[in-house]
Amino acid sequence: MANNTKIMVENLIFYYGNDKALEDVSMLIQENKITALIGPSGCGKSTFLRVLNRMNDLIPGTKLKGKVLIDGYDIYSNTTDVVELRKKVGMVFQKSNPFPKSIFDNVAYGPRAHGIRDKARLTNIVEESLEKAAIWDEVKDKLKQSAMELSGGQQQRLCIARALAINPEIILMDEPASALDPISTAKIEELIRVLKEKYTIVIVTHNMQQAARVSDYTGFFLLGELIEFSDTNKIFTSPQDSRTEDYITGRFG
Amino acid sequence: MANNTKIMVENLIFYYGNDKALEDVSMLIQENKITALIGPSGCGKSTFLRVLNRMNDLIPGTKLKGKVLIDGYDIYSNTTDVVELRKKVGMVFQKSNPFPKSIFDNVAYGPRAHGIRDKARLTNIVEESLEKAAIWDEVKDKLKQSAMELSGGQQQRLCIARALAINPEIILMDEPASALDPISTAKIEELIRVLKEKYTIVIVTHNMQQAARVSDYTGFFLLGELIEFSDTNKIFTSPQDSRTEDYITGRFG
Amino acid sequence: MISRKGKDLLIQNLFLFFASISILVLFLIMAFLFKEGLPIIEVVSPLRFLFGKSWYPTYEPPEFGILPLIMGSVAVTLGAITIAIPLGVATAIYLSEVANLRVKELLKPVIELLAGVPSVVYGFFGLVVVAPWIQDLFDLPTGLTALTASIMLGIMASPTVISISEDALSSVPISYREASLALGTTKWHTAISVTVPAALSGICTACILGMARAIEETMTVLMVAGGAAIIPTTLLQPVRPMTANIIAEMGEAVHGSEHFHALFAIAVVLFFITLALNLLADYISHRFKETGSATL
Amino acid sequence: MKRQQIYQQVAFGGLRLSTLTIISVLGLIIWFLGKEGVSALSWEFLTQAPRNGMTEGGIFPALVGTLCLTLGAIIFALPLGVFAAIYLTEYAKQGRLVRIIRLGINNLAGVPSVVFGLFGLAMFVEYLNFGPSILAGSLTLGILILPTIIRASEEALLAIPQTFREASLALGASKWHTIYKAVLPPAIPGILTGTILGIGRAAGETAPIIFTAACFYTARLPHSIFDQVMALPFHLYVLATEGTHFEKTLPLQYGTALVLLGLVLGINLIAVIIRTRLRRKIRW
Amino acid sequence: MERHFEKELHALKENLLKMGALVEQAIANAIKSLVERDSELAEKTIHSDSEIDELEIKLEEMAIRLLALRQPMARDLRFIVKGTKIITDLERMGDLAVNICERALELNKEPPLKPYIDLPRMAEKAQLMLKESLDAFVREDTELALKVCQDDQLIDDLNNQIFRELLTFMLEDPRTISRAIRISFISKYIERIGDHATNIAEDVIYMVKAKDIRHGHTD
Amino acid sequence: MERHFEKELHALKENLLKMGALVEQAIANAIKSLVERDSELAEKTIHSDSEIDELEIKLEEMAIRLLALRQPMARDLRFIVKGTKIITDLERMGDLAVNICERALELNKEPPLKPYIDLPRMAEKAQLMLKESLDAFVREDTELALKVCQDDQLIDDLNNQIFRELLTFMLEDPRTISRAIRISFISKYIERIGDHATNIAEDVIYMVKAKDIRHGHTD
Ligand SMILES: Nc1ncnc2c1ncn2[C@@H]1O[C@H](COP(=O)(O)OP(=O)(O)OP(=O)(O)O)[C@@H](O)[C@H]1O
Ligand SMILES: Nc1ncnc2c1ncn2[C@@H]1O[C@H](COP(=O)(O)OP(=O)(O)OP(=O)(O)O)[C@@H](O)[C@H]1O
Ligand SMILES: [Mg+2]
Ligand SMILES: [Mg+2]
Ligand SMILES: O=P([O-])([O-])[O-]
Repeated sequence: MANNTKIMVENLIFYYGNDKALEDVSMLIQENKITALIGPSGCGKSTFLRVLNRMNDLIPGTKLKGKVLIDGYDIYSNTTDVVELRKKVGMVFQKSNPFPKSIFDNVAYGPRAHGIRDKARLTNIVEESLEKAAIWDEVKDKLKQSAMELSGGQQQRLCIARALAINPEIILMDEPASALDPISTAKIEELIRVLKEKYTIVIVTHNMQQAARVSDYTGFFLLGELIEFSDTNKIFTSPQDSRTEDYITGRFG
Repeated sequence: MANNTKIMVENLIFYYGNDKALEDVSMLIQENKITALIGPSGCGKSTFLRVLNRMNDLIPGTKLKGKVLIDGYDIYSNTTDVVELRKKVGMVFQKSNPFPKSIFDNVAYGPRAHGIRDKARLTNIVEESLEKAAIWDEVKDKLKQSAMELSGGQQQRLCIARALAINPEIILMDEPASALDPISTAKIEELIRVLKEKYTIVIVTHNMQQAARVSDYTGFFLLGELIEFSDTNKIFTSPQDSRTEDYITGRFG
Repeated sequence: MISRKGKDLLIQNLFLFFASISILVLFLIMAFLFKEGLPIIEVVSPLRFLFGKSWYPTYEPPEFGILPLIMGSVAVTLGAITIAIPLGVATAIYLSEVANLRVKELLKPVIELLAGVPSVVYGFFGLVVVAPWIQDLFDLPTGLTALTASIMLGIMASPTVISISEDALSSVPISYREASLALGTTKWHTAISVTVPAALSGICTACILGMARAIEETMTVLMVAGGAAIIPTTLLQPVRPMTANIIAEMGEAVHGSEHFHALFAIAVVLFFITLALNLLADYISHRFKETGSATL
Repeated sequence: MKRQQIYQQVAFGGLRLSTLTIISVLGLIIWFLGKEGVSALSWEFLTQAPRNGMTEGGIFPALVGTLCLTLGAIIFALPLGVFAAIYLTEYAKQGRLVRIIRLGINNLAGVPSVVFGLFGLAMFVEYLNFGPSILAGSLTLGILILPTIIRASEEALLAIPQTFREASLALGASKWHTIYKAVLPPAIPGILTGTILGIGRAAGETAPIIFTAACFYTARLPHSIFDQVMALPFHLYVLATEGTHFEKTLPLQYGTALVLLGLVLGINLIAVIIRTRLRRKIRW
Repeated sequence: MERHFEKELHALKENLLKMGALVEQAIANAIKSLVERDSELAEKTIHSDSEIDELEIKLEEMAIRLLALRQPMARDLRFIVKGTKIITDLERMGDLAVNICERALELNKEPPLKPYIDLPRMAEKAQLMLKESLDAFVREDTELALKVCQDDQLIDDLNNQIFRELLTFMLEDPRTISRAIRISFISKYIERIGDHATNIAEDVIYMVKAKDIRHGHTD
Repeated sequence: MERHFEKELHALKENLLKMGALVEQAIANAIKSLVERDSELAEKTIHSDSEIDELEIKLEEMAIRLLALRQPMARDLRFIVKGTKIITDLERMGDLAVNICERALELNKEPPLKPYIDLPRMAEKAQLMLKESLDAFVREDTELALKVCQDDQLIDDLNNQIFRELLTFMLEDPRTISRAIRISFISKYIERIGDHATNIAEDVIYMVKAKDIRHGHTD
């Protein structure tokens, strides 16, 4: 598989009101790879992630400079259709947040919103997405049951299935396993690793071990700056920047 | 330092209503050591911990068989004064839960409840406790400020200070760092390690690495049973039970 | 000095004492209602009482059929909720989903304040402003009609509906909205397919409580509904809802008379209607609780 | 996709319109009463008794009466309500019984106020033989707002995170100390809000006092709690529905309505302000 | 689905075995080049040592990556740490095979001293030990590993025997000295190969039983 | 306050240095027992090897415990992994010192062959290399480590020179054969000691630069 740049971030600066949350960040995110973002609390990981599907639009008073290109198109240009963008760039949140609907309706939510009404086609999409999210076997007999009755780990995989159902190309995950027990976490991590064959994945985590385990590339943020970005292997065995080294060896702060 | 048994649990069985949550658990907890309890979600770690200071009394319909001796006294005998017991066995919770009062009043809460009114003495206790909890330097200039304005990690250390202020002998901690970022976590862990010189500490964590890092002894629970209890070193390098090995090497479930 | 344990026990019993008093008082109310209301059964069968078409308590022999009163209440209440529910729910959705934070923070407390306006003031307003206006508009002999009462009650009940619905909508976790938007949907789609369904039980509760507010309202209907104890065929007729009837006649009813008991019996009926509505609201809010929706 | 955007525009337009309607109607009522009533307001109006068969003069006795009744209701209901709430949430064993009691209380909060009036009449006026009086009226109003206060206090107490109780108990504090020092302080705003809303309700109620406390007219101020009094809401009702001098007393009616409205809204406003103030200070 | 980590562990194991096979082959070829006086083979064997060296580096990097990225514990950890030791042993055995080849090249330039009998036997034994130690490693078979440890004595005995024999040769005919010394070196190399196989076997026992048996340690 | 982990890392380092010092001493004593024909010292040195062996086990356990309990990353991880390798090297050097002593004991039973000149020089060089490699390790000094790697050539040369010299001896007088062979073994042992020091130096370079320089690898 050739290494293609899927997302290109150039000199990104981001403000909340007058507070600079990101400072001149440039990053190339590769297609079909897992890119992990690590760093201490408040360093701007989530902000960066949410810039990529313009979820930050929801917060009033934010300002952005620089460029974010996905497949070469500037997603912050005036002509960008945000709704289309978000169909292409799925997102999974820190706390699993299934809708209080049946498992089926949760996964079918996106496709339905985009106008798919045909029952057979929906069923197909739901089944496929649940399978991709490695949760089909656990729920296939209770698709009509409320999603709220699933365990935390299952809920999170359901949310991944829901994101997959709109057939995105990129999946953003903001600490998808931080609220889970180790066993569910292991399952999610395994799943993420499988998903990269079809999707480009960007994952925020404050668990360095997790970044080490799942990702191909890792970026280390500090106070809104991208300090180091490279091969995960390299970051964790021989980082170039001493601040990265300090952080991953636990000598920081 | 001689190894003295501080807490002795013998054939403990615990029920929530009709559900058995702990099954014939026996454990000797050493004085001035850190004992970590690990295991998958729902295995009874928190239940066991709360048995030790009778916080489970608050839940109606629970039943307990077996013996729990602290310093040789049966804490479940009819003559036990629960309030006295809890003065001796402090507790720190998973989510930091300072009272919505000033930092000073938070720490002074326990001593005041036990009848200490003398301002100078209270000030003394507060200062000492905050120092022991390694947070004095950060808050000494704002003792009157609300505790809710502290960061998560600071709040948790404040809660530890609050527990220390009643001068307990044993400190129970239920996942004290699970809601914190890695840097705050490291600070709490370092603190725990320092505290063991004066206190006997029992800590529940579902982070195996954390158990490995901080504790002297580790107990592995599974479905309410204590599968293995020994030297932390031993548990993590050469566990005796294959279920322990499976769990800590991530092959479980 | 008493021991700490003793002190704790003493305080606990003190609380028990006060709690018992207030609960006792509250149950006394029901006891009294039934004691004074039930004797009417000796005069008229419950069915005749409920479904009798004439209410002539002072005739000889008196007639105690409260159907006209019930129908009066029903007419006024239905009228009120057709105004209060659509407007109230729409406003609640606007406040929680569309309005920006500043507007919301301004309007929400204002609307809650208005929920406290005394009913006699609404009655007064209805009497001096709305009734003449209705009279002119429809060219009626009197402006004091079921419609006038409906309008006033509708206005009165809408703050209740708005306030409780908005609470329900706001307490739908923000994460649902984020999840929906992140799937590439519009705000409106998100509102109707995620937020409102999630808050549905809260909204239903709001509507039921709004309706209860209309049914139990006394002074307003007494002042603007017209007071005729007939079964209405249009909203433009005067009506005499149950509450208005009780208060209007209680002054004249001789203590211990059949009339007196009949009025208490109406109160019992009202009590059961409110009970039913409250149970319904309770049921709805419990029923959907685990789906994360907001309730009272 | 463009179609979705259009749907959204149309729908939002509808929502805006509804809000505008509601707000303007409610605004209209207040503006109207204000406009008409403000001309009647004067120092004399507030400090003098009605004269001339209540066609002239002020509303002083009614104002005093309302204050007496409200105060009496609070003195009776506040301690009872708060204590009952504390018992129910903190001490009582949570089970079927408490649930039934809670349901009963909830239900009474929704019972028509006229029913309370009937109860007051039967219980205090007749059975206990207080006659129509401040005492009977206060007790009736007190009972009327008791469910409101219990419910608001209970909600405030239940909203206190369980962790506060656990933290306090784990520090070896006794149960009472825990309630007094750890649970009650943060619950105060909620309890206070409920109480103040109750006060507003008591001040504005008419039906319960018609049979239990209010009289058409008395120029004299009450001397004891067994006196009958005038009350603002009843005064307004009487003026507005007494056909004979309706036109003549219209300014008085507007004035009374405005004073009553101002009194009740003022009380409620205090509740809102206190709540937002304290909420901001005490956060968890 | 199989865990990713296990796949990586598996890959490490596979590569270790591959390295083991290469080393075995190198030893066999070295002895063959000596016995059959095949200098070409010796050259080739020396040359192909770079493959083993590269594997060593690759494997060590794999192990470090696993340690850094996967935070292994317990058995997995012991496997990886002991793995890195085994890698070093194997690499060293590869070097010893090269040394044998070098001596063989030198010896092949001179007339044969005597037919080799004990030396090939010894080499065979050493190869067997290597093979068995790796088998024990793969199968986590402590009994086999123990056998390897015991077999080492045999090799030591053979080495001594060869040395004594060579001494006799030298004393009898000083012209044989330089050849005999070279042969004694080869014997020594093989003995060292046996030692390294023993190291591996000891590591296997530690890995499985989490017990150190080196230096006669028992508890 | 200093991090607990760093204390443990420090303890590991200290113990490694202690082990290095013991090995250095053992080598010095071995050579001394040879040169001064002091069999008692040789016996003592052989005996004290068990101390080194115990340290090896202890250090390896420390390293494994650190890996299991602290999940070190980056520099720390390289330090510990390379530490375990260095331990093995040191232990092996200790064994080689014992081997020298064994040969010395045998030689001391016979008349001296000739005064030792190159051998002590070589041994001194090897000791220096060990010392310097450990210094480099402690100070994370790659330049010093590189020097050690270069110095190895010197030892190799001396070894060859000694071997040629001994060959002459043997050819001249076959009675010296068994002694000469023993001495050549000792020379070989010292050469190996130098090799192990070089290994340590290479490990230091890898540890500091995260770059493998073994087998002439560069990228
Ligand atoms: N909605 C917001 N309004 C204002 N400032 C914000 C907002 N969200 C985040 N920030 C600020 O921006 C900075 C970066 O926040 P961000 O949430 O991206 O951090 P993070 O790296 O995701 O941290 P964490 O690990 O705690 O989630 C922080 O200083 C934070 O206080
Ligand atoms: N209050 C309760 N009432 C009834 N069952 C309970 C209660 N608390 C816990 N349990 C049950 O007891 C078992 C043990 O629970 P416990 O909270 O001790 O687990 P845990 O090991 O602490 O898990 P976690 O890591 O998720 O905190 C679980 O099966 C749980 O469902
Ligand atoms: Mg974040
Ligand atoms: Mg728990
Ligand atoms: O004042 P009321 O609610 O009884 O009309």
